[in-house]
Amino acid sequence: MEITAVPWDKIDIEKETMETIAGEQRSFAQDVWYRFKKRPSAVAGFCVVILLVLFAVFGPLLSRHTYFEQNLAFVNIPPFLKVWKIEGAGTPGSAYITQNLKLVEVSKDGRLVAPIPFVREDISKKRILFDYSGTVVAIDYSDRAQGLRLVGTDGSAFLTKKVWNGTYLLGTDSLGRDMLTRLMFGARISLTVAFIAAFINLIIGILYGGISGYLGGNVDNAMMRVVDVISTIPLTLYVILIMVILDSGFLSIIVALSSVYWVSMARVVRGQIMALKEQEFVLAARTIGTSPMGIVMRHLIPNSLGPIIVTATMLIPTAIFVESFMSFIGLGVSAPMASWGTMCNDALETMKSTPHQLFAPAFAICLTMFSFNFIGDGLRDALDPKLRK
Amino acid sequence: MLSRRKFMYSAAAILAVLTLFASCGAKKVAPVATGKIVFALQSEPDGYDPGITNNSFASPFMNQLFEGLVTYNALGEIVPGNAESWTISPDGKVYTFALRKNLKWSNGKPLTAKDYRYSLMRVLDPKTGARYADMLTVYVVGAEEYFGGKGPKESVGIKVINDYSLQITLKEPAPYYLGILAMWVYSPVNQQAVEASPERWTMDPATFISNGPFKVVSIKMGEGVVLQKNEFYWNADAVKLAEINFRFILEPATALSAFEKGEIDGFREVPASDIPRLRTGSDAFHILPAFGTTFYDVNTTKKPYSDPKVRRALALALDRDELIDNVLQAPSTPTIALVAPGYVFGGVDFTEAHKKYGFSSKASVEEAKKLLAEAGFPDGKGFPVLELSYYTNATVKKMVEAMQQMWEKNLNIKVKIKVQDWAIYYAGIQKLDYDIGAMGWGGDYLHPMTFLQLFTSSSTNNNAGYKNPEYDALVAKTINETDPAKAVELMHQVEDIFVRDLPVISLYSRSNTIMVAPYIKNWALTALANLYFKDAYIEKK
Amino acid sequence: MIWYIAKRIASMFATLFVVVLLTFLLMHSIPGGPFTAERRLPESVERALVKKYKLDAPLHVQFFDYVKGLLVFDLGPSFKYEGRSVNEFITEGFPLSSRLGLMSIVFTLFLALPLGSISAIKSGKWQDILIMFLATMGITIPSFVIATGLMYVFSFRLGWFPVFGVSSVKGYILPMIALSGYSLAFITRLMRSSLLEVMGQDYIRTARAKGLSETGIVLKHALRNALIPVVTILGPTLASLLTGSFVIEKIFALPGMGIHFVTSIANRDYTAIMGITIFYATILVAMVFIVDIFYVMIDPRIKLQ
Amino acid sequence: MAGLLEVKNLTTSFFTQNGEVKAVRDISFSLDQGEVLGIVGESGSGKSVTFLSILGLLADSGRVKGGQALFNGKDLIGAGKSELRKIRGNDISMIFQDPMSSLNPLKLIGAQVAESLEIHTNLGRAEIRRKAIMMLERVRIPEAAKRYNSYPHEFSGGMRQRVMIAMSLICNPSLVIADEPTTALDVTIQDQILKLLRELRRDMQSAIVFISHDLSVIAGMCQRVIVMYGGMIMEEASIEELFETPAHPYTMGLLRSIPVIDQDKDSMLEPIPGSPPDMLAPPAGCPFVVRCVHARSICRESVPPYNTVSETHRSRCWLWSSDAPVSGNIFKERGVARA
Amino acid sequence: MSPVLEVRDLVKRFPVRGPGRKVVHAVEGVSFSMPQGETLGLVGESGCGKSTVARSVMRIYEPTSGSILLDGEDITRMGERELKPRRKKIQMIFQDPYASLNARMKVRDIVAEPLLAHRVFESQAGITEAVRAMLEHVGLGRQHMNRYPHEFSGGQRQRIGIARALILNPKVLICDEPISALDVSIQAQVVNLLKSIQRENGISYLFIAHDLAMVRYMSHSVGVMYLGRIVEKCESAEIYWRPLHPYTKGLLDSIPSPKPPRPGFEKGASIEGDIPSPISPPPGCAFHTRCRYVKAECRETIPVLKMVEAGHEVACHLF
Repeated sequence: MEITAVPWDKIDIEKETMETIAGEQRSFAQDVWYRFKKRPSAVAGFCVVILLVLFAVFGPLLSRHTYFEQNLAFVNIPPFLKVWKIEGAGTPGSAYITQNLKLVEVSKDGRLVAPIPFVREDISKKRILFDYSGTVVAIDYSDRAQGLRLVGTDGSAFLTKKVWNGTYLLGTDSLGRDMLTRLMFGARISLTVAFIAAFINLIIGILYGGISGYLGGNVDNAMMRVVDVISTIPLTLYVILIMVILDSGFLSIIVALSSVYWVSMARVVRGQIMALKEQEFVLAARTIGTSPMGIVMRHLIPNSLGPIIVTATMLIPTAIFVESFMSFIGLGVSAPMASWGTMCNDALETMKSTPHQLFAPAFAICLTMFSFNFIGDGLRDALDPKLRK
Repeated sequence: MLSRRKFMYSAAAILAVLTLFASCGAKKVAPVATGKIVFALQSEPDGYDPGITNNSFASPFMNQLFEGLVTYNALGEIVPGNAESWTISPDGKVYTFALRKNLKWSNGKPLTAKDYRYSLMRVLDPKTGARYADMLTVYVVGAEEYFGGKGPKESVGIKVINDYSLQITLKEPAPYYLGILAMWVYSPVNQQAVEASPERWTMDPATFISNGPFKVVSIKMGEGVVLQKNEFYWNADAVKLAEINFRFILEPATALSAFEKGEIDGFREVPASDIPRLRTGSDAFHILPAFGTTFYDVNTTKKPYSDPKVRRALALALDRDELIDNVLQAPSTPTIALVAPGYVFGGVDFTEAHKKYGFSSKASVEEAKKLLAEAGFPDGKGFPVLELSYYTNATVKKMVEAMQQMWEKNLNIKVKIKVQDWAIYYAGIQKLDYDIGAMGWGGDYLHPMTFLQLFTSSSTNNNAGYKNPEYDALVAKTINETDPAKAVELMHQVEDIFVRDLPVISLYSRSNTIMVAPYIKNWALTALANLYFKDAYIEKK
Repeated sequence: MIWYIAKRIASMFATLFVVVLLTFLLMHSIPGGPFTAERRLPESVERALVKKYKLDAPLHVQFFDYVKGLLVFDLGPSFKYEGRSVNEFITEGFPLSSRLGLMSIVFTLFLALPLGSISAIKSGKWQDILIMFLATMGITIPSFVIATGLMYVFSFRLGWFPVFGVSSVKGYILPMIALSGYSLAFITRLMRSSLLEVMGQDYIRTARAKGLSETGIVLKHALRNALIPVVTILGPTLASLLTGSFVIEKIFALPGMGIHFVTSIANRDYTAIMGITIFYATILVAMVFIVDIFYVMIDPRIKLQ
Repeated sequence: MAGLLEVKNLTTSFFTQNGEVKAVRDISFSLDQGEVLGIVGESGSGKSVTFLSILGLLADSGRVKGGQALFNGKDLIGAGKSELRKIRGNDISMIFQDPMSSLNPLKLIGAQVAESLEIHTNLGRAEIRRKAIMMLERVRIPEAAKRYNSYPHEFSGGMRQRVMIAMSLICNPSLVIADEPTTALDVTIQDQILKLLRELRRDMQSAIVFISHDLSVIAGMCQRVIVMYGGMIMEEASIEELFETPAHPYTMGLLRSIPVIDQDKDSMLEPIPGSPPDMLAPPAGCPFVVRCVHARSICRESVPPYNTVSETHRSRCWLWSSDAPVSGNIFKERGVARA
Repeated sequence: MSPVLEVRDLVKRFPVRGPGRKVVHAVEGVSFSMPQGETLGLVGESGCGKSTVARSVMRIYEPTSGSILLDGEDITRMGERELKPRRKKIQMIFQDPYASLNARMKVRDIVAEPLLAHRVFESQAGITEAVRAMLEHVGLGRQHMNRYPHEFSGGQRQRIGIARALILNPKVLICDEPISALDVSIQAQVVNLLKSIQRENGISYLFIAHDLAMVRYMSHSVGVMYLGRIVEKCESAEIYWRPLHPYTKGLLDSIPSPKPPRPGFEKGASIEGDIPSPISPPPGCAFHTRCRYVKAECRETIPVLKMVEAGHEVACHLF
């Protein structure tokens, strides 16, 4: 090895360099974000939630329809249409047989034009006749094996093809309203309710659990018994009571949701506080003379933030779900407004005949729940102090 | 052009006739006497004691297990039941029944007029808790006093003349009293069984003694009730089904799936959205007229709904065709009047007279607007926000949302929808704490009076707060009218007042839907939703 | 030990008493009574009924009467179902619900424990991703959708199972799966995270250092430790599974007791509401208690104190 | 005689979310049959990781990046999992630091001791039990037969560590790696355990690697010592050489920074300044460079080679390089002086 | 001169959850006094109650009985409000450099917390300046102020803990095993820092450790604790040269020699057996179960601490 004289110079180590901390400075939030980013599923969940919020906020502005405008001529139209190509008439065109056995004219690009006038039903031939611009066409239900067919005057069936609904991208509901637009408005309600409810639960849970955990002993015992009792009494009882006191609407959903679900949050917070309050940094704060309030707010809560945030994230899908149940028994937003949950409930009964009405909001709920679950999982890891350097 | 809906209706009528033909033919073909069927019911009744319950879910049981003095045939006509014949005094107040001589309980013991008196007196005992007690107290002499503890037992107008003769005396003549007599509250109960276990005799097949074509052999809460042919029924020879298994299936979609898979032989209350498909795709599906009307109560004590013009405007602004065809999707007849079709007098249905109201099933927007303007709300200006209440029910929800849009669009008023759980909703309606609320009425007996009496000032079911002495007087006059023809005339006058004042907004007359496997013949579903299997049989598949 | 059990039982009764009191008060403060039915009853009839069921007595008298009955396990007569006692709601409905619940919990554990373990052992691999995806679905998809979907595919389309009822053993299969959905998914996830945590413990490294195979490590060392958190949530899970589910029982037309949770409230069947709630609460505290005792069996460190 | 274990250029890293932690960097050493080798170093110096790497017991994020570990001539780094498993617990066994967490809390003591025998021998149940009880007796557990059926939480810390020792010795391994076996114990208990180990050593043929951060613990146990710092071997010497003529500034600092019991109270201790290196981004040259009072420019640039001090003594310090100037060089000046 | 801190007959018992009203006898009658500017060392094995003494003195635990006099004032039963101003005089540093700093706070905020709690400064600038000066004092710079604790090494973190304790300029500093979690090469940094601070400020230390050598080196006088009691107390030089209590002797013998043993030389016999549980301490002298010189008397009577020679107290029936 070639070694010159220079390398043997003595070097002075300065105090500064010895105490240098390597690496860029990262705040707590940056650190969490840094680790959160490393989970693709969590980032995907986060992106989906952002998209959902954008969808809820800006979607309706782009829509041609409103959430309340009914078109009773076009009820229960699915997003995919099986259209029959009418030929031999003066103007050839295509038509769609609706769920309640009506005929709707459909343009080439799948837009719904107008209902085709009904003429009469021929019960002996098992046909329902319609007048398509002068030509008689009929829905034929004589052959059970083949199901419904659209036939011309000669009794032969027209050809069919599948088209995407050009007027209502996700079809219509049972009152002929645009599913897509309703879905966007539903997102506003569901997400708002969920966020607010989660937030209120967070506050109540932190306060209750914090007090219970910090004080400990008999106070804690008593407070936890209350929590036990609350989680034993059926939810429906409270909900009906709240419905009576408050009238249905936004406020009552939130009150109802907040009155029950803080319980799990309180348990989590209490557990965290109990574990943390014997930690040395808390003892240190006590010996310094920091007030109990300061200890809770500055030391205990920030350090139990991980599980708290994860629980709150998981509360959001629960809230969306429970909201649908409450809407059903009458606590929800008033019609024609609808949340995803109410849309699901409305479609439940007609699931067999109009599955698209259930599918769209159910998919939206599942997607949201999935996203929040993934975000929750991601946050759990990102906030886990064990994984910190 | 015949509207589709009306067509459906006639189709249903044809079906009913066909059913009748089938029953005629039945006598020639020897039926299978050992048939067993499984029939699904949507809900469990709150009880099986005919003296106590008024629950419509009890109807299938009451109709198979008990038979009163009179009963219905497949066409919905009143025919002799336990009574062979009867006479009515000229003043229309005294009914004397001649009971059949071969009446027996399902345990083989004889059934006599004494049993009838015991059963009816039991209904009048407040301790029994009979929900239908008013079906006696309103009509039978001395009954109200006795029930209220103010009169002696002896003065109640129910008298046993001998074992086979029973006499009932009414306060006033009621031309439709036979219809009331056909209600199950007038069915006999077995004194021995009841007194041995007053609360629970219907809970155990061993003590559940009945007198109808069938008897109970098994009863399981939440699951179902199994009936078997009652060999002691006076007309047991005509009963061809050996067993009926009534199963409770709360979810209509489940019942439909079970039916389509052949696990059950029939069920009531077909899901509306499946009706178009079933109508064209299944020969088990039947639509039959029902003696019921769906209407929306209007709070006539509250401004501006106290103004008949406002009520009329609201009634006319609705497009009933759209509501029925596209929203409800169940075949029904649009109406503005109260009485549902089904009561036929002199070969003419009572509702034929509705034509004179010149009512259109489409919305009459211009007229409605005009009326609203006359009431002081030109173009809806100044009209308060209308609160449209309903109870938790998916179908009603669709209806009110559609109505909301129609009113808002056609009358330019604001409508707010309010939903509540039934118990709260109904309590609010009764307290007149509402604007407009979903309601309806299914007839107790096949006579227009079951509807027309609703809106007298004293009616407990007059939830509209409607008080009109003219109306009350005419109803009273009708009750006292012994001549049926005159009574019909009077009733038309009553309904004229109704249509003039419109205390409620009628939407449509209902229909009953039922799925019954095609191999089951000769069953009957009357307009009062009484389901009878006493003549049914199974044709070999 | 005895001292502990006695203390626990005492606190169980205290909790139950508060539940009884609160439910009673809540129930009486919501409008609508048990006699609000399809049509309005004539006043005289309603008065007679109120008298018959002693609803005209002052509230505290009603409450103490109720508690007196409770002490001899008499939950009173149903106000809605003529002739039924609330005890009957339970004796008629609970056997089926509990049978189904037991099957569900067995099914759940039978699947969730291996699936969660596989997921943990194959952490980050495709098996883990697949299982966790399914488990997340199980949590997110509501039970009515699962139930209806199962019924449509396996009963309606394929005809493998009856659409409704439990007249044969086959009838239990679909309700059992639908009922298990959520807990299956939840316990799978819990098992995974718990096993992952255990696998990082020092004693697992000790076992590895002994030359034990990975399978041996999981089976002999990790599994029992990982089960502890699972056991914790088993109490409430058991209680809710055993007492039945409204949705599942409604969809599969099962005469269980889950249905009463909702219908009794809609009916304002006061005694039924009380009875069902108390029964559930009792099962819940009992299950939690049993699970605590079970705890001692798997974890020698815990002494009942 | 061929070495029992020969480690060549072993390099191990952990891949964490924050980057690669170079825990062990290119270390080589060997161990003879029956020898007792001490490994000294601070936390994070890579002393435990070295042996976990050899036995394939690294956590999921750890990976051996290169090198060999020849055990009786067979390379353990490249060995298959099942091959390694046969060796672990049988030929090479480990004693871990924390006897509380290293014992399965839900399994009986006896079962845990017997487990190695179950894995590696075909003995019958009764025989295994008998041997396990014998082993427990050998580590001085009173009433061993009775205590066989106890759970770890019923034992005190010292007893638990005895159980760990019993576990590691039951298959008569040719190498025992004791990873800080007394760190978690009180002084009096530590003394008992050390005594026990010394006694057992006399009857056993096993070689022992004794890992500790405490030089005085090593002093009483080992024949040879390796000093590690920043994932590297800094110095390797016989025990006497290390204490008498430490040949690395780090070792020297270490010896000077702890008070002896009869330390003069008014004298200040001489701490090593600064903090241990961040193993995510260790210095390019000698890992000790930033804290070394004798550092030269070259120390910053390149890693020093192993320099021979004596036959049994090598040091990884540039100052021992043949090219290193004598003037101002503590080692050479001293060496000159001694010579 | 009166002592800055005096502890008299301190007793602390913790109830054990469960039946039988069992208690942990953590501290059973500990007395000592600390003169200004000196260090009292407390040494003992885990579970001997030394940390409980520290925490009781700090009033983290409520003493069961006994009294604590700070600067002549009895603070044993003072309420938190009353106590707060006195807390400025007595501060504490903790064992675990990781657990004792709030991971969610920046170093500046951690060190500033006592200033905020006692409203020492009105302005933020004043606080920042005080924190900067204090950090410099413990060898950390301005560039560290906005960092989070997890970015520091154990030694640095312990210095942050010292900065926090010293910023109120206390008279007494309780050091509860301040170095036992640190690496060997770092321990000396902290010890030297503490020593130099004492030299400058005349602060008194209660220095708690299990390392007898370190305690002796740090302290002016040393107390040896065993199962909640001080069994020997003397000047720190004495403890090594003339240990009297059998336990102290055993402890000294247990310390591994920092030099390799000469061949054939076996260390003196150390203490056999385990430390008894503080829930049911043995009757009489707690050490009798492990003592080589046990007499009948030892099993029955608890020996009291008595002055055997000038400045040397011991609690043993042998004396």
